[in-house]
Amino acid sequence: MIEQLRKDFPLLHTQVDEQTLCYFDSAATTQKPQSVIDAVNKFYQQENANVHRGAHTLSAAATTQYEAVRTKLADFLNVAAKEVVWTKGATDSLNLIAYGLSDKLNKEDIILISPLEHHANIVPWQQAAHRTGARIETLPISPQGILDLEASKQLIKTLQPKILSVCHASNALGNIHDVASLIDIASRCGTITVVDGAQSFLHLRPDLTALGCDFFVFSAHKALGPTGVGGLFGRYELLNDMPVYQTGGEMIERVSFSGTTFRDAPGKFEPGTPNISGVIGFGAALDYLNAIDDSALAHYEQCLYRYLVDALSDIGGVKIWGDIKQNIGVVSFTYKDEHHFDIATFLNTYGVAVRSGHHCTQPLMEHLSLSGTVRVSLAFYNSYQDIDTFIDALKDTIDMLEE
Amino acid sequence: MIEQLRKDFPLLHTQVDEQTLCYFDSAATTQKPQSVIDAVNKFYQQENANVHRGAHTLSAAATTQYEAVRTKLADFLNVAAKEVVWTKGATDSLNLIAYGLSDKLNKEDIILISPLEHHANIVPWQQAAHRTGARIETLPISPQGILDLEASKQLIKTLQPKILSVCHASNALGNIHDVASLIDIASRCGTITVVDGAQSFLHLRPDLTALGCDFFVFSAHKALGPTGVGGLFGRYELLNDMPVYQTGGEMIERVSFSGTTFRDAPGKFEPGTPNISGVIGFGAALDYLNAIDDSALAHYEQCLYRYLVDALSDIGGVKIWGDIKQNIGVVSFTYKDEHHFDIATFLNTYGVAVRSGHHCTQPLMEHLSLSGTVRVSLAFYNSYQDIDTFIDALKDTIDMLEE
Amino acid sequence: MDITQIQNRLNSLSGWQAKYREIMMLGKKLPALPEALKTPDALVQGCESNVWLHLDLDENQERLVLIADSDTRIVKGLLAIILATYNNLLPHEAKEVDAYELFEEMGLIKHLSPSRGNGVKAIIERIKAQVNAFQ
Amino acid sequence: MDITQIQNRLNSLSGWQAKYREIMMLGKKLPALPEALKTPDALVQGCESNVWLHLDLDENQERLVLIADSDTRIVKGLLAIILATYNNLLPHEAKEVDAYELFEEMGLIKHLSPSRGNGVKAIIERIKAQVNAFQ
Ligand SMILES: Cc1ncc(COP(=O)(O)O)c(C=O)c1O
Ligand SMILES: Cc1ncc(COP(=O)(O)O)c(C=O)c1O
Repeated sequence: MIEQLRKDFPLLHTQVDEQTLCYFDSAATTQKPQSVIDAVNKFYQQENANVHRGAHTLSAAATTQYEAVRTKLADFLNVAAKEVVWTKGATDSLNLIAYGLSDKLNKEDIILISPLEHHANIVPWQQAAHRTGARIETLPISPQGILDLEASKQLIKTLQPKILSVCHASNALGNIHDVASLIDIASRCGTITVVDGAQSFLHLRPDLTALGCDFFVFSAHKALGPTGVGGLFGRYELLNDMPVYQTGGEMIERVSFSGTTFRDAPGKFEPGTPNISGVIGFGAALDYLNAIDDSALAHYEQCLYRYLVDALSDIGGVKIWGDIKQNIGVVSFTYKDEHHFDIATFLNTYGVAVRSGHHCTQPLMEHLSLSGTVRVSLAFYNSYQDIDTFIDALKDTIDMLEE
Repeated sequence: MIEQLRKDFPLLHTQVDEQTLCYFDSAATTQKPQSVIDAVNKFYQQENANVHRGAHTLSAAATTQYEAVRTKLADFLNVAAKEVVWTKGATDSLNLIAYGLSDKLNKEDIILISPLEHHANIVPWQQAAHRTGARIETLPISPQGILDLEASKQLIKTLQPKILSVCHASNALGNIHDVASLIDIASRCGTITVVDGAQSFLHLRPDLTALGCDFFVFSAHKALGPTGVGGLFGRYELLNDMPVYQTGGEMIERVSFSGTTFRDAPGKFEPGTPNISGVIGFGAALDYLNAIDDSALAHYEQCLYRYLVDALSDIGGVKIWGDIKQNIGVVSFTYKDEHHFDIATFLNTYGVAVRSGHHCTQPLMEHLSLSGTVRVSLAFYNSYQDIDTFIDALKDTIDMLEE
Repeated sequence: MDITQIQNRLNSLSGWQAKYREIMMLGKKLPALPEALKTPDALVQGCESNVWLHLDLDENQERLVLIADSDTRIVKGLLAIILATYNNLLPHEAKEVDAYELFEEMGLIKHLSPSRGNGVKAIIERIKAQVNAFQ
Repeated sequence: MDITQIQNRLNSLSGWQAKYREIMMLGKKLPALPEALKTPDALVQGCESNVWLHLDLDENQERLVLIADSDTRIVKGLLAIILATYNNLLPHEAKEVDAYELFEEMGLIKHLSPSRGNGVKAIIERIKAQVNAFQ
């Protein structure tokens, strides 16, 4: 199956610096299947027009396609289409939500996040806290970087936060969080729950109704889709209740110099010309995901991950950080005191593309007393051969460093 | 020349409802040359990676390409690369600026705009006014919808506004504004000047140093580029002085729970993964524009426009709105009391794609006492034949309405 | 023309020019609503152009009477089709009718712009809601 | 090795594996900076990893003396190349040298990630600024 799927991703077959590419940076952005590339291509060649309020055929067709993807996404996430807002990406989504919920915050209130969050799920809340006087608190994690679930539940009960915002899976370490059980407790405290699904969208395909969260954010480019588009889910009542964020065309009901009125959600949050080709390309990505057996795929990803963890664990001096039991397929490691950048640079000369650094999670790195890690992030289109190549390259690199 | 250029735009050669398409909706979004489509395609097939801080070759190459387009754009606009911020589009840019300048506003201050503005250059200022207590005033225009330049200059001197924000060209009527002369007066009053270049970018290729504005905004999709990307220019001192807007990864210097510091502009305004393929596609659009003789093109567009205006003026009952002397090639018209939507719908059955409605300029329509117009917007890829087809279709439509 | 005649006529025409022309002609035959009846509560929300609709029972309090108008000719034509569908029905008969489906069958929904299609839907929803209120 | 020897050696190696290995080896030969000298004002701004640099004149107040360190081996190797370029020059000689161009000639800039390339640029800019201050 995987050999067949790999053929759908043209980039996996390119040569980089005369080496066959082993792409292990899917947590930063995934590669795209040909069908997604074709959909974008076809849009510009045959269907390109601006959406909404156009009387001509191309514009009507583009609008229909664009809105159909909203419905497709809503089905994928098991929510209603009107609860889905298109944005520029997960960062844009989190900014919109943190701004939109600020009205509900005052200086008695607590925003609870985890120390594992991506900067995109920290800084917008810091800004909201700054505006409103609310306080940010963090959930407890182990020295290894694993969320302490029981203590977290306890803390939620004790603090009764106004907002709980956590990632479904950590981009730096790959840890999967049992967000459903946190949300369960939080909801009973009247807490508004936000899930950063940037990393879980592809690997865990969450059912948001089952999760029970109030908000959920993601980026298309991390789930086989184009860059420059993402979205958010918001429980309709809460969503529609938020004040408008960005303003301009499309999102208004009526503009006049004496006063302006806005549309209902999701319209009110979508001013201006959207990323039409991006949404349509993402529609093709959802079709692609819907067409493959996701349990088989998840199983394969887990086998690949085990294989990688086992091989790495056999190398003396390598330390793997985070939770290796519940993981979306991301390995973050260090080798002795060697600098992550040196390791990544040498690996790159073997065609092995990994990421090194703080992965936009500086507070987590500080907690782990690290300047950064080397991160190997898998997707279903990786092969066992890729991992063998990586392990060989890493051994060579270590030999060189130890010379 | 034009026959040759038309070949570069695949969509112009598609059939819509079994009719040859006459695309007259370029003010809403332009069609894309094959080279732009190819650049996006090539990026996803051979170059796709996330930008910034990546040690691997693909990521480094994507970053280099992405930043090279910033420089290319800066050259195109005759400004410095660090004065260019990538955004989602003109609407996003205007929101960023209106938010960023709010700190400078108080309830004594005036924001001066024109009644011809697109909602994107009205509502964000209304929001800023709402936050700060500042007042919005408008420049004088004629009953026909033409800015009164002399009275406008006078008004600037009288009001001494804190901010002046006007469009370089009107999307609803096509009027070109002599923004340079307004800016000249405004600058001497210490006014911060913002130019909405969404419509002028392609047709007028403004030299921002010559214009002398403090800020300038545009959308790539209205200038041969992909959807979901745009930008702004800001005079560096003013730009860097603005507070951060959206927050997240990339735009930070250091994040910690005790406090976060931000990068300098343009970095501080670009959180999260940008629309990488969009920027790279837009780079190809700039290459395309740079490769053609723009004065010949501008001349052709003007001839086309004259031909259209002359033909329309010959039809009894047709009224053309706005300035037909200084115009980027947009004709907004009404026919007697007929509804714009009926006319546009009939034209569409002839393959003629026009826009009808208020064009996101409700205050202007109110001023003109219209519910909307039919808008024919030209680009250099339109032909005389397109216009003949339109005129014939319009005559048939009128016959039908008069039956 | 009753709704079957309208349907047959529209289906017999080839090309959207002819169809829209016919729709417009249907609108022309619909009498204009007196200005006094163009009240805010008669305005149907969710349409791009103005649509006014009144629905009531006849003097015997039996059958549906609909009158409607729009400022665009084509929408007025679409209203004529909707009125031909519902006028003179008994409320329980009207409940069985799905005018939207009828529009879809004629291929009109696919060809209308999505916002126009939503407008048609809004009109039909309003009729349905009022019909339900009668019972 | 002086800078010409380094250049020849790097150019003679084929493949980036060998080149980076060589760069790292150059770094290994550079003595570590004592912790006491890793002061905040010695830190070069604009580098992704930590780079400390001291530049001074020798005891005769004539020729340049540079010492530097980094927490990454490869950057330390790049520093070794920069130091080999500038060390022992007279200030007016140093003004004629463009180490960045040298890196470009060796194809290193093209291969470094852009942020790394900017780091190299920042180091060289700092040296140039200090050299200018000597005159
Ligand atoms: C003059 C003007 N300003 C702003 C905009 C908003 O551009 P966008 O929808 O690409 O954000 C438009 C586009 O319609 C425009 O014509
Ligand atoms: C967990 C997490 N949240 C948020 C983001 C931000 O996503 P984007 O950069 O696409 O806005 C990322 C991407 O790195 C992520 O991994």
